[in-house]
Amino acid sequence: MAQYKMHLLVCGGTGCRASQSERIAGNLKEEIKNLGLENEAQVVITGCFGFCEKGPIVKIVPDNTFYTQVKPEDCKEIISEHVLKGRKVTRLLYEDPSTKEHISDSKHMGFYQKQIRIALRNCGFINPENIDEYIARDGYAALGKALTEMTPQQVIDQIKKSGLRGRGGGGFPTGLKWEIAAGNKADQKYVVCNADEGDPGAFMDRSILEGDPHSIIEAMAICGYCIGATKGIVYIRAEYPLAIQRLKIAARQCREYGLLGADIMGSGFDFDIELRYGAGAFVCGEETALIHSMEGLRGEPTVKPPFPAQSGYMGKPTNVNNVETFANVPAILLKGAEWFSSIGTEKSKGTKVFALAGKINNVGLIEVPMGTTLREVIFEIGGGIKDGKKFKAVQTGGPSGGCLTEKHLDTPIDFDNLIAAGSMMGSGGMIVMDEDDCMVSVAKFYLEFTVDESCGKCAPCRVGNKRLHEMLEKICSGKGTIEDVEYLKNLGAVIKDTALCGLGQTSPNPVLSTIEHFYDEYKAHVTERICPAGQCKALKLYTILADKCTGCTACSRSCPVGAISGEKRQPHVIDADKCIRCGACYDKCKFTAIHVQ
Amino acid sequence: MFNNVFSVMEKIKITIDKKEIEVAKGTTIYQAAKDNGIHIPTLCYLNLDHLKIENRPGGCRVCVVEVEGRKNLAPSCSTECTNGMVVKTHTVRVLNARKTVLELILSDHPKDCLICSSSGQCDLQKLSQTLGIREIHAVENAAVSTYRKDVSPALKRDMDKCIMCRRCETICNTVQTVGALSAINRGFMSVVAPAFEQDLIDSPCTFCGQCVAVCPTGALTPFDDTGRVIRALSDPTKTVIVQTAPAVRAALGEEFGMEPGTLVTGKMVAALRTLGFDKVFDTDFAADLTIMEEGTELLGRISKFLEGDKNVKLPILTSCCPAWVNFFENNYQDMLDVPSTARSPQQMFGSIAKNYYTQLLGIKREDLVVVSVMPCLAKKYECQREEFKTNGNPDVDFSISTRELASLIKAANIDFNALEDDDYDSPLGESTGAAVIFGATGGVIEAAVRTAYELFTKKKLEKIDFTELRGLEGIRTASIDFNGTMINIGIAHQLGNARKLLDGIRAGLYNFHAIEIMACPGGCIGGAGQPLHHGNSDVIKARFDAIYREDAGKKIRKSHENPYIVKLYEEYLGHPLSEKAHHLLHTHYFEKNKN
Amino acid sequence: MNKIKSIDDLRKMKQDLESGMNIREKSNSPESLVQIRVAMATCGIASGARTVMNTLIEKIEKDKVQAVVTQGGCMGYCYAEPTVEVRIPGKDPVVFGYVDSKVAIDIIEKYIGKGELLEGIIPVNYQTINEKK
Amino acid sequence: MGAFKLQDCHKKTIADICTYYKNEPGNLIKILYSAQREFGYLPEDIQREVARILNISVAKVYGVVSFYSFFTMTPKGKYPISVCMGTACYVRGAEKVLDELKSQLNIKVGGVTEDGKFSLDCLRCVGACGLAPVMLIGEKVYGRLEASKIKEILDSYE
Repeated sequence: MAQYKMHLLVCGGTGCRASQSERIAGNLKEEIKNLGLENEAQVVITGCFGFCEKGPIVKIVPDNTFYTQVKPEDCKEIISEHVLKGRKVTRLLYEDPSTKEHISDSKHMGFYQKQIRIALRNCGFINPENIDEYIARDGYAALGKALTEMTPQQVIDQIKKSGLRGRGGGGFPTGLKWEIAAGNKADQKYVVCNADEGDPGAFMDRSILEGDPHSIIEAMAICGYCIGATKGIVYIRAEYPLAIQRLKIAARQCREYGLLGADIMGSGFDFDIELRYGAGAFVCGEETALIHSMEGLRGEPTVKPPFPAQSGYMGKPTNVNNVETFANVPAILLKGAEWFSSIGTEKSKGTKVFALAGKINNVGLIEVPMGTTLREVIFEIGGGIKDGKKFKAVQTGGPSGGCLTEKHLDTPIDFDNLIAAGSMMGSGGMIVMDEDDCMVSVAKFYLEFTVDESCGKCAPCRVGNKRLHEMLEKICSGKGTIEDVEYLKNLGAVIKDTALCGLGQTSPNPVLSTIEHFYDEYKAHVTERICPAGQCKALKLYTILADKCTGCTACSRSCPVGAISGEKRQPHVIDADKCIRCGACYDKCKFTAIHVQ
Repeated sequence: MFNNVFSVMEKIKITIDKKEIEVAKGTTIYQAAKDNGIHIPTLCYLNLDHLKIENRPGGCRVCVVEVEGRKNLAPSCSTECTNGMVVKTHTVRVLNARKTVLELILSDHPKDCLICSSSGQCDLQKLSQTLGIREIHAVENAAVSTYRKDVSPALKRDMDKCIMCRRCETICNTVQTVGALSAINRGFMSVVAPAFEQDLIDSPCTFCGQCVAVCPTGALTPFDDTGRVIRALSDPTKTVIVQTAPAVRAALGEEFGMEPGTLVTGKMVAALRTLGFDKVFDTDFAADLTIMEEGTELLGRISKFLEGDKNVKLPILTSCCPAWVNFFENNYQDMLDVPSTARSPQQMFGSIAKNYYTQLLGIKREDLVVVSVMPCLAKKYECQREEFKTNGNPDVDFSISTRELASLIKAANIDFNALEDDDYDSPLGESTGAAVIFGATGGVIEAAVRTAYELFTKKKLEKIDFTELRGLEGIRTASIDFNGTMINIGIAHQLGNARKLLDGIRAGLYNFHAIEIMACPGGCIGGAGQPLHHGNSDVIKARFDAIYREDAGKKIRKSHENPYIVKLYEEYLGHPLSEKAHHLLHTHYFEKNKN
Repeated sequence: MNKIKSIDDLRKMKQDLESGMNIREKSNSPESLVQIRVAMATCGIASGARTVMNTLIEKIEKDKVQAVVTQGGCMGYCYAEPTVEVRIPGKDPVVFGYVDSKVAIDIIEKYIGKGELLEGIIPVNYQTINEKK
Repeated sequence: MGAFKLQDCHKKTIADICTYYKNEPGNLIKILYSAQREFGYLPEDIQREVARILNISVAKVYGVVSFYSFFTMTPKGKYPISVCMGTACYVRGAEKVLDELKSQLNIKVGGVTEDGKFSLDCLRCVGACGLAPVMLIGEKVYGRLEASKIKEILDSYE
């Protein structure tokens, strides 16, 4: 590898690419060339840095300068000032929202301070399309160690000892899963990587595949070695073109190096991977549904047992793990189970990646030790609530999870605590809501998703979620009754109790948890007929404040249904019966005379 | 070895509803409960154990039970018992869940029970009654899933009534391998339907109707021809005659509360006469005729084969079953010259009636209405095929099912159970035991063997019962000694088994001389026009046994000994496979290409 | 393409490759490393700072010194350019003036390597814009 | 939209795709994926042809096509618009963006404008949550959207 004095790491994740990071990389290279610095500075396109809020990101090492929201036009200045003259471009540095000071080194940013990166260790650090960079960071050393120094059982024991649990949502102990699959005899077995990430608002799997595809390939090979499988399949969303491309490149490089294929590292172990595309069905995150989808069938789940470890893909023992789970594996083997289990809480070891989104200052991907509190995540790493609003709730676990409130802020996050609080880890989506968010609407949003994504196989999920959604709609449109809320509770409980697969068994969680934690808000909707957050259109009451109204008639002219009347230069009035709550008058009024309740 | 036997026998103890019971390892909670008199309701689960047909999607969630130590309720149909398991099938939690789930299903189901063609037969209706559903919690104007309706000659689809039990899908794909139906769409709009929700007539559907036979609601129902029959009966210008298929007599009694397997031949004839049919004839007569034609065709092919003729097509395949004909026309275009060209008994009867019997009566064919009572829905399609019409007038005008006949009898205020036995009319009402067994799988080939043996060997059969050809196994094979020449016979019922045999023949794996194929499980006795078995295959077994009882009781048990058949050839047809016989009793097959 | 046929192949490959990544690895934990900062403003470059920096980087690689070389802006000692600031963990930073390739090597061998003091140290009493706290 | 008529060249394309995937029914989804990329959508005739080549029932093929939201039986507009309806986008106002698109284009979700220029769909998280709310026109991502920006964006497409 050539020696450069300076590396310019440009984020090539989907988010930053959407903001022209490719052009930025191109411009940087161009400018370097213009100034004849080709032998000194190198531009590297990496995976996601996580700090998507401030993307596109350009990080310069060795001095660890972290430039945010870089535009293609900024490249010239970065090269001529920073690279050539060593002067940082202050205006592109991150500004601490509280102190308003520019922070140059990402190490000193609140966003990164509490993070420990294991699964994301290479994201934003290496060029994911260059296997050499991965190998330089001890890549494939874990596989080599497993193949040459350890028996499959020893590897499984290490994983078991590390306490690693499935990161896809369920939290099943990974080592135990491998052991079961290893114990079932068959002529062919399969290792499947579940990359059909579907939680709306979660993108950690995509980021790992885009930023560090080799770690997944390496871990799948290790798993194959453990359970006795020679074939690996990555089931990946077709909507992730970049991740697919990077995986393909990585696999090709592995084959060229002999890290996939026959007799890997002279150990006699054969392994290779192929890709299968998920075609847009959230339920395929459920492993039996995923397997059917891989077989070219409708992605419907089947009753377990039999578990995939007994009879999975093509009826053969199959081990399915999620991307993030796999990403932890090489690190565990290299650094040891003790190291891994020293991080985290008693029953949840290691770290967890969360996709922080919603009404929060620092939207992005973060990795924190299990046991970090919600407060630390939201207020320290996340930088608090956007626009200085008040925190209201945080939704974890996507459509399967629930909403947590202020009283949960100091709960250490781990699998069991979240379940105890009525939510769940899920794949790690974390959506922050502020005072403007109506919790009934939020529940409705999730149910709409579940209704869309239900496979339709079992009655409780197929019809029950539809009915939940209809009832929430009724409440949001101001026609609900307190009995409806009670019925929601019963119906939700029955769906949880009777649905066939994980999707249906958790789909009522957003409703049940919001009813539990925000009962008053539901009550306000059905008894007082108001939406405290002012989100539910039908429950808004528009009135004109007579003291502010100048009688300019802008509102009455904008009203599509003629609900506003009044004389010129006299205060106007809104006929609440005619009003369709479109908000047109509100937008038009220059005198803030329209009052919304 | 001993170990294996022992492990199969391994027993475990469980407690269901405070009752301690012992079950074999591997038993499901549902089965264990059922074996001990606890009937857990279900809508999707179907187990026809005599026929090895199972549908277990675990989708309706009605059979859920409480299992101690388990977080959520367990579907009893697909949860195996484990040692020491404690199961409760009717706690408040279970009953609430079961009722709520049923309410959900009903909330997306039309409520026209009063006028639904499955009313009184509907498993969903019955369960709603059992659980005492009196109201359905849902918002006003709650969404319902609606779909394109489809009426084919044999059956009707009203998928608004589908509850996604997937029984039809399993039957159509796994059992029959027809592939006309599949689950389509997703979530609330998911339903079982042909591709693109097209009409069945444009799909590869064979009209076997087995989907109808297992549908727990009114989503899939037979096409109803009773109105047309009543109109014909009341038309003074028409002579209306009826033929009854062999399997009908073994099942019709069930519609009147009789034990499955009760033979009601005499009562049925009496009822038909009371209904006003001018003549009551028996399809069995035509079955004997079929044996004469098909048996002769078989012997011809075998003789040529034994003489070394390389062009002869063997094995010969039976062609009585209209669903089977539809199946091979669509799937085995390369083998269309393999099946016997003999028409089915229904069509032979129609042809003889419209051509020969009209002569006897001296009336025009347009003035004779031939009605058939069949255990079958595909017969409705068959009698409308163009090749069985003369100048647009069909040989068989209407084909009604066993269940339709029952409803006609009920509507005519006939006390079926009190009827005196009556006899068929002559000449088309006389038949042999060989014809009766057409109703069960293996029966056609056994009847053919009885005749072919005597014609081939010129010897009298010592033992008429070929028990080696009987049974409910899906595929059976036997070799019959024709006085030193071994004749290899294959038998399959259910089209999936037929496909296995046919694919084997196509690949050159077998050397059968003759193969009998029936589309429905158990043969015609399990036909889709029969009284519904509601998932209990004991019913089919009982009909099966009844058919052979009827045969054993017949004086004449070989088709070629039927005196009226002999007479028909003497007076009218000449000899089997004569030109006239060819014209009236044989057919040809068409290439269809539906997928 | 060179196939990796054994674990030793892999290890050797890693060794060959890791120097290229060193600069990034080191930036991961700069606190624990010796930080060498070369003033690279116009004045610095004009007086040969770039050559000095290259020398420093090569020397570090060669001797496998746990140090990271970064560039900084003008430190305000234009009279003494090229200037180099060295910050050893736990010690106060020291600034060297009039650094050329020879001095650069001495800084690494003697000051960093053996802890010997060298000539040319500029008394420190400064803050740079970037460091302002 | 005229009914799609299967030509010999189309048949060859489909056959090539199926051959590439070894004519295995297990690869159905990959085959459909490739076919859709080739033809833009999956009309009846294409599904029938795939079923015929793989020797499976067309009901099964349709069962799969109608199950996965990725597959479509109607052609998309020249510029397919997809609005992200992930949670992050939702709480940052994706619905308003969608409403604006619906009224600007005068079509419903899943529809195509009369001139065939735009089609409108929703999709699950594209993972650009930092830019929420987000929409895609073709492959191009538009982030930090506001309803007021929509007209300008649409106008930029000829």
